[in-house]
Amino acid sequence: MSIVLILFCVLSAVTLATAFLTIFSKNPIHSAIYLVICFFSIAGHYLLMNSQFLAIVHVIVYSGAIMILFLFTIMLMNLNKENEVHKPRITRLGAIVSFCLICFVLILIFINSNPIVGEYITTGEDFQSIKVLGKVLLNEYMVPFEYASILLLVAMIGTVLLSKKEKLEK
Amino acid sequence: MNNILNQIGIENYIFLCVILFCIGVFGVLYRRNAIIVFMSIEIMLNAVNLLFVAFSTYHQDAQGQIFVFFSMAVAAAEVAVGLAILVSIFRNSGTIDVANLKNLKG
Amino acid sequence: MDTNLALVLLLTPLLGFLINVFFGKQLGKSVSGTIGTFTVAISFVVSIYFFLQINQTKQPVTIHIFDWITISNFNVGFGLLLDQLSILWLLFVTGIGSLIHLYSISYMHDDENMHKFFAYLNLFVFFMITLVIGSNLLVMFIGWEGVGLCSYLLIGFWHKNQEYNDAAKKAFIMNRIGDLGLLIGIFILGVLFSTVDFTTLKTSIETTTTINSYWIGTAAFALFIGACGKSAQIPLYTWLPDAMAGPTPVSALIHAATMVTAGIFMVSRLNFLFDLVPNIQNIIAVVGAITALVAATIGLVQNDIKKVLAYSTVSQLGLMFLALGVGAYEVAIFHVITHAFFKACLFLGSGSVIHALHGEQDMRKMGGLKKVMPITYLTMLVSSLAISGVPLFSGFFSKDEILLVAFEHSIPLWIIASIASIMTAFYMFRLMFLTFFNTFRGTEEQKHHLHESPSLITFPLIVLAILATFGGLISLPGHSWLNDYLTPVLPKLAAAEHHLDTTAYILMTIAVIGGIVGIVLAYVKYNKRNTVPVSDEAIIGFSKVLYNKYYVDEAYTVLFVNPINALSRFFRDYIETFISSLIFGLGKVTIALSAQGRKVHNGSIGLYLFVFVIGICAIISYLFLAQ
Amino acid sequence: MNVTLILILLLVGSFATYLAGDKLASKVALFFSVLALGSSIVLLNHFNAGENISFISQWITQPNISFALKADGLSLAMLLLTTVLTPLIIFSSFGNEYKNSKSFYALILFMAFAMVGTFLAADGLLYYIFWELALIPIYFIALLWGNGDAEDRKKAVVKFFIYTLAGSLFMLVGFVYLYQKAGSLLLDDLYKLQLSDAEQLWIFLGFFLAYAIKIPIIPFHTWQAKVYQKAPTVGTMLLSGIMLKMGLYSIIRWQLPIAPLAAKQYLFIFVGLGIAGVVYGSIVALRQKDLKKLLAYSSLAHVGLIAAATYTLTLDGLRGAVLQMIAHGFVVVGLFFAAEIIFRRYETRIIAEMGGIRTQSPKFTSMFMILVLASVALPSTFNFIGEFTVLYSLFQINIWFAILGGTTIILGAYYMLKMFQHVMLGETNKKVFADVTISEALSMIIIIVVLFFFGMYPKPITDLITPSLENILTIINRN
Repeated sequence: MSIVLILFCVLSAVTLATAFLTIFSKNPIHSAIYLVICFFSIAGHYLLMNSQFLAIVHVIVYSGAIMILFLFTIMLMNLNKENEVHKPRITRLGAIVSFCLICFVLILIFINSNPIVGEYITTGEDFQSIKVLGKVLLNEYMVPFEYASILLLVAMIGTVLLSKKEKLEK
Repeated sequence: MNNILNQIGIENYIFLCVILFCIGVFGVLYRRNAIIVFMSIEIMLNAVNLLFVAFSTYHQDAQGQIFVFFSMAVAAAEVAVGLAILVSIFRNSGTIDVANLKNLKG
Repeated sequence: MDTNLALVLLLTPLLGFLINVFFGKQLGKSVSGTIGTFTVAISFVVSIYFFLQINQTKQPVTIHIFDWITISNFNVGFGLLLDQLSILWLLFVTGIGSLIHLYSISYMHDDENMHKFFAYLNLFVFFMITLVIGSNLLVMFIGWEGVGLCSYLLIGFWHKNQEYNDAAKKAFIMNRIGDLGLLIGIFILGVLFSTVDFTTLKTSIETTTTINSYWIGTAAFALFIGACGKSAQIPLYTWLPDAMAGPTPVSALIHAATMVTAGIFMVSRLNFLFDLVPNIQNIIAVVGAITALVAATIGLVQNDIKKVLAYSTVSQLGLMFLALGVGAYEVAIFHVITHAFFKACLFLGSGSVIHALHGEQDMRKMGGLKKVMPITYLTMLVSSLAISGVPLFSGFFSKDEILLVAFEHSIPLWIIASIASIMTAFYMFRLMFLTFFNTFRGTEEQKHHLHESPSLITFPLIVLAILATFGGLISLPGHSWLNDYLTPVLPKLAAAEHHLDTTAYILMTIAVIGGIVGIVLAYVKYNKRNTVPVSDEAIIGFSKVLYNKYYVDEAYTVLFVNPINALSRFFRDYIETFISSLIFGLGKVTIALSAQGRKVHNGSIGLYLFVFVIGICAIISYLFLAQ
Repeated sequence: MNVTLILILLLVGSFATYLAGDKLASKVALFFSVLALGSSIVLLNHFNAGENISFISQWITQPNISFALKADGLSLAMLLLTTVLTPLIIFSSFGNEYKNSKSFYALILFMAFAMVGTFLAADGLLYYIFWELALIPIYFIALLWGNGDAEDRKKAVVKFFIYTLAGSLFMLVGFVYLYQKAGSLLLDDLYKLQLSDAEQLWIFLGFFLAYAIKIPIIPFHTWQAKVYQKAPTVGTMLLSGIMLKMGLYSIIRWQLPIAPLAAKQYLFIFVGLGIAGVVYGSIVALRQKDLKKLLAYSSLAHVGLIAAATYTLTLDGLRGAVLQMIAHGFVVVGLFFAAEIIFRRYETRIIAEMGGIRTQSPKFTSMFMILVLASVALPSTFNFIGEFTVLYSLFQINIWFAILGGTTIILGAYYMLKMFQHVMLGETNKKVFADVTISEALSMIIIIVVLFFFGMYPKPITDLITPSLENILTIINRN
């Protein structure tokens, strides 16, 4: 077992555990905290694969922006009390069944399609430095990139409109 | 660390992502709190992102990572709008329990 | 030249119709009446021209005006055929037509819609001319239906009275039943011979070696049904008595002299066809004879002066069909002509009487008019003598020939026909005695206003009476001008011998005696004993059956009209609803299914997502694992 | 110059009418419809001069769909019927006030556009699109501007819409199957297709359902009477005058040539259905209390006869059917217009409440009489030509068909004259009947003139349609 593998195992364990805890915590704030940890561990995975830029962006966007949004929302709604009624047994059973089913199906597919994946060859070529990413992003993916910016703008406007308090109708 | 996948193996990443994704699905189905449902969706998105990156590395190609960027942008927008919607739903009905949001009933 | 003249002949009455329709009201009554009469008179003059011409040339004139209908195996042109037969018909149609137009100027003078009356009359003459001179069956059919239409319009001329309208409608529909038969006949001929043109039809029938007698028979029968409708034969005769609802000139022109003879015209026109199928000819003869008898018996007890004449017309038409059935077309045509004269005269005379009595038609309220209306009386007397077959009057010759040919063909038919003609003599003189003899039985006020009709009315009467007297001269037994004239169109005539033998004389005597017996009986009963027919309620026994026309109308109502109406109501109320509910039922099934289906859509996001996940699993499994 | 011109004109006209505003809408619509009429006459001249006025261009590559408009004699005859009747119908509506008239007239023109498209289309999908497109405007016209109780009307109109739409779906299925087979939906490609007996039968039935509902042939007619009654008269005219001819035209153009074997094999059944419609419609019409319903059933009887004639697969049948379609189009428009004229004055459609109009307006009575007579196929009217040819073709199949079909001339006369008697004749009505206005009279006179002219001289139309019908017949008899 190499260090890398151990690191991977640890990170994976953390990821899966926090993901589970996110779902199972009764307090939404706890969920959010677990989710942050989960995201950090995923960032760790990115680092493990040598994509530092992505890792950083991930931390900024997810752990920074999105999680803050979550937390703010939770607080806005004053949801920290554990008031959620438990789902009926049949629903939980359904959830577990579908969880198992989709796991099973996806893994089965993966095993079945193993040969299609192909060989892993490392050429040593630089493919994920900021420089390369920037070039690809702003050359080949110029237009989608612009669209993404428009999307964000629209989302921003939409959010503002949605969360503005409507005046009471006369 | 250029040949990291030699040591870990792409299969492990795939397993990890599949399980992570399924946890997300499970969360969506299991919880009634809309915010938690949202979080589950984020988990699913991240599972996919992770797989993208893994394969990007596997194929030594930047395009997978570019996709992750876009996916992040979309996720950010989605979360912003989605949470705004949740807030306004909460304002209107005083709850974010998905079991109570039954207006789609035919 | 001929073409133009023929068009003048055809279109002048149409022009008169158009003028009267569009400008009649502005022109005033006398002018519109004059125009109406004049246009028909022009046609009459042109007819005379053609008559003179054909007497010299002996060649029929055929005129093709334009292509009309295209059928897969033949074309139908709008063409005219002026041969001996059609010119003969033209002569009396336009001739009597002009007289009746003249008569109507005075008769209809009090009616506010006089211009319309003349318009319709002109239109009728136009269609009648079309019927007569059409060169093929379809052009004839235009006229055929056209005269039916005019008959409809004129019967219902006083359209405020719904009973008259009913009578008009009945006439049109019964005619239409016949028309369907005629159409079917045309179809059969069209399919068999690929032509409906009279001339070519004749040549193809004559040249065809293998005659499909089944289809020819069917065709002849179908055509005969058409003739039945138009010429009021059993079973389609009931419209004609009802048609008396129209103004009297109409009854004279359409329902006595011209239109009702269209059936005879058609059969004579297609004589070459009917000659091929003796079975159908027998049917025609029998139907004719029975019609003659049945109508005569009904005529015996009718009290409405026009109804008597109407049944007399039906009866006479029956005799004509009898003649047609035994193949004596020229005899039938002869009787058509003489009948046109005396029956038109009788109708116009009865019109004159009705006019004098301000619309009274019941003979029980007439009587003693002889002195007040001498001209009317005399002319009607002459005509009655003619129709009764008193020697030297026109009807004697024609009717006698019919009896003769009937006798040659079959004795039972002769007996029936003879009885019918004795009855004719009886009821005609019953009419005469009740109307003109003894004392007046109407109200005092009517008596006050009694007067002889003006000269415009009496003049046509006199002309027609003269014709009724001497009309018989055109076909004297043994030396018949008419037969010579018609030989080109009736080829059998040339072969037939015409001589008077002893049988003929005996038969003639019997007929004359029969006629005189009828007259004497009527004289004894209605003049000598001065019997007046009892009121409607008091009629009993068989005469009640007769008075009610054997209840045929009622029977038709029960047998055909009511069932159809009941069926209609049944279809409307039940079948329609049933089909409709079937369709709605389909909709309801869908709604019921969807009501079950919508239970799934209960709005629970959890359930949706669950199904969604399962679905995704299924699709993925199918796509990746099913190979 | 080709036939797209007319489509463009009508479409542009529709938009222009909408934009012209409520006041001008009717005039603009009339202008464009007359323009379309003019250009269709010009096109007819070009066609008669031997010019090719069809149009074809690739539209969608995958699937292989073309924008193909075929103008042969048959299509042109139907095109002319549409373009002549549309201005007449628009003109006849001038006596009425419609709220939101810009949409109303725009819809009329749009419907004319769709119907012209249906008559011209030579590609299955294009044809199908036009076919369905024509349904939308009439749905709104009947629903929004109709008369009677709103709930009742909605029920009737929605039934009609769903019913016809459902029928058409079977046709679509047929087309999908044909596309699988032929790889294109071009008319000519479909004509070349060799299908087995069973395939033909199914295609035939699918098409039949669509057409039988549209025409309608019994027992698929239950939508008809109610919709005719509830729709505004303009809508009724469009429906009965032109739209149901779409179904009859389509039988000749699409159904018979594509599935001739089935047509031949089951000839008696389908001719019999048509004839049954004749008898049934005539009998039901006898006892109708509502004038428009009576006319609806009479229309059912007449189109039954036409449908029967088309299924005889004889030249006479097809030709008679087309002639009768045109004649019936004119007559039925005239009759419904007459009903509308009475409604404008008496505010009723119940026959029992009418009567005695003849003394009040002799002019109107004469015109109505002529229309009634034309409707019962009096010789010298156009309808006689059609009916004669149709019955002749039925006779060629079987004499009993001709006799049963011929009952229409008896029963038709019965119910029409009965109706005429109770509507027009009798004692003068107490209600006031103002004499017909000039514009009302004008529409009627145009119809009457057309009926009489072609009744005496049908040759132009016969010459126009015969070659194309002969073509279709050769295609039908290709096996």
